[in-house]
Amino acid sequence: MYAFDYRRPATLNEADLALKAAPGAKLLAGGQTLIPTLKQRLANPGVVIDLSAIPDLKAITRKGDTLHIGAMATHAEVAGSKDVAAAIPGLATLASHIGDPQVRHKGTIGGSLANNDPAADYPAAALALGATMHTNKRTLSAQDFFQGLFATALDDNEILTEISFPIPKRFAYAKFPNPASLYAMVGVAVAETAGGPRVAVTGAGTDGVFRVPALETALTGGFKADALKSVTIPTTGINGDIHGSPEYRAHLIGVMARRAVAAA
Amino acid sequence: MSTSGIGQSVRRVEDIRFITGNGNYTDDISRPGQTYAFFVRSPHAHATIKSINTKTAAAAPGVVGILTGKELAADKIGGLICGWMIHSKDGSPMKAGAHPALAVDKVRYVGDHVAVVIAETLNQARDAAELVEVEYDVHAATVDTATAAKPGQPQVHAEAPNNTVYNWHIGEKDATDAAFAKAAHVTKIDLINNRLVPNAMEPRAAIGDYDRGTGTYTLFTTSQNPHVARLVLSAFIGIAPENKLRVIAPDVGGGFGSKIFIYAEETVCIWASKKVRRPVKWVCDRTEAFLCDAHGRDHVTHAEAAIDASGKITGVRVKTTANLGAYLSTFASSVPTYLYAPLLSGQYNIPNIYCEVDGVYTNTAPVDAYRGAGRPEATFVIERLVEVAARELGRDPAEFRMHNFITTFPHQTPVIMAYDTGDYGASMKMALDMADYKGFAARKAASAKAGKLRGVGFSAYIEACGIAPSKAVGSLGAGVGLWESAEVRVNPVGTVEVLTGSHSHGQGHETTFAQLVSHRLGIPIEQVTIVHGDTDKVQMGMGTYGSRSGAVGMSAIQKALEKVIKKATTVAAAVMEVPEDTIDFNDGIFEARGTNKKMAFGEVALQAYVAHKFDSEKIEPGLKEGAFYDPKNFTFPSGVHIAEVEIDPETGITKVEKWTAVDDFGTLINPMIVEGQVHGGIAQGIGQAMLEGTVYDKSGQLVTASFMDYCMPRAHDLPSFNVGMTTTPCTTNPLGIKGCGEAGAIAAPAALINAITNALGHENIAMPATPQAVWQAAKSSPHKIAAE
Amino acid sequence: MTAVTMLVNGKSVTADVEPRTLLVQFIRDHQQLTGTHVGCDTSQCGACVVHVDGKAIKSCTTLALSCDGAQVTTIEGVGTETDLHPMQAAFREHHGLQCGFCTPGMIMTSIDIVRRKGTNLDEATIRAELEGNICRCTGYHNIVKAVAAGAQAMGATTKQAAE
Amino acid sequence: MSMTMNGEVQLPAPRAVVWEKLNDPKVLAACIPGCESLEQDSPTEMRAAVKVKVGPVSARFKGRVELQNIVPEVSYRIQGEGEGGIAGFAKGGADVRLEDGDFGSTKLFYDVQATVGGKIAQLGGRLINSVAKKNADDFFQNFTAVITGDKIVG
Repeated sequence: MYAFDYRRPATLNEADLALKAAPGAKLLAGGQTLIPTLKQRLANPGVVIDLSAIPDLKAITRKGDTLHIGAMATHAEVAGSKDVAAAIPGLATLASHIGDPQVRHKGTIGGSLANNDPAADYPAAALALGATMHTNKRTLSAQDFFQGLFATALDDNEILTEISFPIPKRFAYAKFPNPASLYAMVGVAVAETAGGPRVAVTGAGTDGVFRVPALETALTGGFKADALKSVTIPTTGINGDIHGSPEYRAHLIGVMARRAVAAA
Repeated sequence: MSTSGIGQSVRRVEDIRFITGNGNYTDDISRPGQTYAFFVRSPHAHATIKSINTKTAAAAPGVVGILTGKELAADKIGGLICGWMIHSKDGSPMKAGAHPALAVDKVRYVGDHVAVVIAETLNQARDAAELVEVEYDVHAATVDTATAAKPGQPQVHAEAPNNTVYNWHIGEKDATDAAFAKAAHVTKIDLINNRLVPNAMEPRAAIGDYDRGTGTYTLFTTSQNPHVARLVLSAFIGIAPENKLRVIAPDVGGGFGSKIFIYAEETVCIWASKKVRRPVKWVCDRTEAFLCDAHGRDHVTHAEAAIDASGKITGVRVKTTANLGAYLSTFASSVPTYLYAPLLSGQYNIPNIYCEVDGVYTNTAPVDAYRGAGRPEATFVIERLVEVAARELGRDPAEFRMHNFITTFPHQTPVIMAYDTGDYGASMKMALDMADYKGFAARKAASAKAGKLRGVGFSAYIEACGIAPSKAVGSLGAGVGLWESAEVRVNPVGTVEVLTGSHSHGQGHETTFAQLVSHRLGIPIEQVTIVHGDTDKVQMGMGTYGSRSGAVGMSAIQKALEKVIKKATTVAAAVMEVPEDTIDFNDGIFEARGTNKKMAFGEVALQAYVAHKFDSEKIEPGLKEGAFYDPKNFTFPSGVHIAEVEIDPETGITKVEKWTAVDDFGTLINPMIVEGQVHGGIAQGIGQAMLEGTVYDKSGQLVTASFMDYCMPRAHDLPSFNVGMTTTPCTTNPLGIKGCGEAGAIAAPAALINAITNALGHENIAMPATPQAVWQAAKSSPHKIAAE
Repeated sequence: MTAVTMLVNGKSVTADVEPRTLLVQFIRDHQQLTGTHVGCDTSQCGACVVHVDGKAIKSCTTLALSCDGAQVTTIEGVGTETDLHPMQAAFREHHGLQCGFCTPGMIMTSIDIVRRKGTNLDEATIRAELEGNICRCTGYHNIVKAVAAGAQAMGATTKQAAE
Repeated sequence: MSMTMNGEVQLPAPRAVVWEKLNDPKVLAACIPGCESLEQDSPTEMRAAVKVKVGPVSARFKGRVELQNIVPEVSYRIQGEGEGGIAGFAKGGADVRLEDGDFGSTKLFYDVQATVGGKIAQLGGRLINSVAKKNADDFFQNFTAVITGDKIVG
């Protein structure tokens, strides 16, 4: 790691001030991506602002038809939350399969969404569920929040504070993990929402998480796995690497989508 | 019978320190005033170094020294060596390029060592390393094994035209060709034995420490064979004479071959400790380990079997190209030659075998011995060949194997080996039973109903352990003898220290060796301590690799124990005033036949040291004996592994449903430890067959340089293993031990690929059979899937 | 340099560290507790697992300063050679280790599995829960047995203590 | 690791204009994603500093950019290589070809090849294709914006 200055604000306001005072500073949530990056010396932020001491960013609550999850809630906390299990059980299951148990004790939902890794699990859920992102400045729809590979609508001085999920009729996520890294090689989130079926895919897109209109259309006639059988996913915009060609990933989107619908 | 003797699953002595966090690995050691080394490595696979500018870096905070190949050469520090001379078919010696510990003019693989930065802290060393300016003239790289020797490829070393180190062969070509001419059936296969990265969980590490007062160097390092390291560092690399060089290999966290070799980093650390007048510590990080630890395997092979009308294999013909990497590592040359081709007879009575091996240089990490070393490659060839032949002939693969098994011993193969003993049919029968082979068809049908493809695969492997005798290996080109040493020191109160040349890095020697001593001397295991891994304490020894510590290392201990007992008998006879030949020694008691006189082992030890009761003109005081044991022959462990898999053709995921292993390791000292060795070996073999792929791109960049892309077997990738044993004791060593360390890794890949190809219904899949590869292959499977 | 204070194995310790100090470096280099190991640089092998405030985490992917005020337990704080923790004893009894390098992390993870999943663990659960720990020696066969037995023994101990 | 990609863009300007912009270091600097400086050493040689940011990773590459195989108003190759220090190195180029389009427009065809080495190749395998594609897309998107006047370079 390169040397850096460390701040550990106790309130959101202090964090905001610290960010403003240090352009280029990195926010540290669970650190499960940032710290390995720093260790490899692939980033040199000068200042690291640790959000872990801010008490009010971890709450998980249900308010009517919406589930609110604080940005600093860990994957283990989401996976173990009774409120999540009751409202959107598929989201708890998703959280319980991110990384490994130790990563789940540190990694956070906010960190994952703000990083928008093209193979992370949460972005698919947020997009499929039509979540709303709350920052210390504004609210954003998931559709507007994700802006391609590792890119989000967050400004440099903006802190993601909470994510709210409208509770769907049904939701499930099916992941085909990369056997080595355990990241999603293909992850498909499906939701039957008030606004109709939504399908979002992670791990497979060259430009990050994306929705699949063809699958959504196929599900409008009935939220059944069989409804997806005839849909072929084209390889346009699908990523290829040594673990999976675009053809394989495109095929897996279909398979995982059917499995997710069946599980939902 | 003692509860800690031979054949008992004694719980391990060494575990107490490991489970409480009190192990002492190299990185746990700190020397007063120690500095930290960080290596500047080549980011290019093949380049000429135009200049190295260390000025800015040298001025960085905390920097103690920056050293390059120039300083190394100026100090006349020699290059790293390859200790096994292979001669080509035409009789010419192998063509090896120089291997300096720090590059002088050229770099030849990504990770090659360009300079070392030594600083007060590791962070400072890393900070300064970024300031070292190296100007490269980048060349095209040779990467691909199969085409490396084709004319026109970039040349890795000027000394080896067409990147060819040797064109070696073994066996009778004409006789083998004649067998093929007469064959009723010929089976032909093309195979790739994928390159593997050993990945012992403890990364390599070294601390060099020069004592100016005595002029003595001490090297703490992660070595499987500290004495060999000292020999090479002293006699060939020229650090210091052996008596001024101490090598300590403390607790070592796994080796699997990768810690046999003498690498650049430890060479540089010990040399640099005198240059900077401070201890120098280096700890490898995982990415560096991927780049620079010697890799394993990497063969491209065409193989053929000639089969007569009765289904007997009459000949095997093999042509292999073996990738040796950018430099010849310590034993690299022997692995694809003498450790490989002599095993091509497998468990079968094959009268004619001919094998050619081209060893080639490429711009990749050096390739050397990795668990099994040559023998997994040979087993993969013969067991794929036999399986495919059985399928082509429409015969049951188990029956076809048994039809061709060697049944009488000793058996001389056409490729050097003389198998002393074995009962291959017994292992096969036991394995078939344990695997419920009869029930397979029903299980396959059930899988098919669920839309899955089920397959079963066999591997009837043989291996050769305890490479020996020294005279024979010398005639084949080995630069060292392959005996082992032991010293048994009995203390005055009857406790015992055994100093062994073997080195334990997971094998549990502190337990098994002590069991032997306890068994033979009749003393509790708690009274025995095994000392290893320190050249100042232990006499010259050869270390641990090639499953040799039981068969060779323990035989040396046994030999020393016999000398101790003989001497103790002499002492006891003198003390008890009876003739020596009337004394029996059983369960720790020296007893004079026909009298009521007896002495416990501890009393005799005390008498030997106080020397009050015998004539020290005739009997030397003390009780300590040493032995060097040189084996008469290799040992030949063998066995049968049966893998059963279920493939989801929709995703390509292969689930290993059942694994049955029946092994014949001869005498077992500690069955629990032996089974553990089998488990670990199988896991590595399964890893090779379906998870672990090492990928260099065309420019020679290693793109699987972390656990993010190189898939290590995890708990959820593997089943529990069903392990059984048959026993035919080895006839050529005193304990009847054959060796068990590599068997699993040797047997498993062929069993698994045979199972996967059985499930698929065709042979067209390479290792590693990843989900993507299996998904592809399943698309052309002739098997109809019920659910589709 | 920044001061950091934590409770390590029940003992309050304070040190001045560079902000870039990882928890594992703090444990190994500053506290000389070398039972916690480093086996990779991408947070996958689990050789560095310790408990922070009762939960298993990878100490190679945690800043020491983030643990200011935390309770940290390392393998040295779990049991001693004369008073082994049931999970430690189970690893020995079932030969769940060979070279020993991954073992402290395995044991720390296993204790955490029991905390979360209880003392009756089936094979599938254990294998799934070990995904953050890599062992190159054992093929996991005996580790799985050890974790199951260790969990049972922990249950028995807790029961005993409660009675 | 190496990768290739190709594409075409339709530009609402005649070939001569497009060609002029393709040879203007200020335009190139504005179009190369993350370009921090581009200094001209000769009509065809430039020195560049580029900051590449991929999620948490950010690395500064310094190197040379060269225009080769110049056939005025028809085609050239833009070739670059940069050293990113600890991150490794990147080399790449794009063969660019122009054709007259309808109504005074120009069709621009590109064939991109890129190679990376060092740490980014060792650790970034899963991302390299995506990142390379994104950078190429961004470059030609920016370039289109310059031609259409949506992006002002001055």
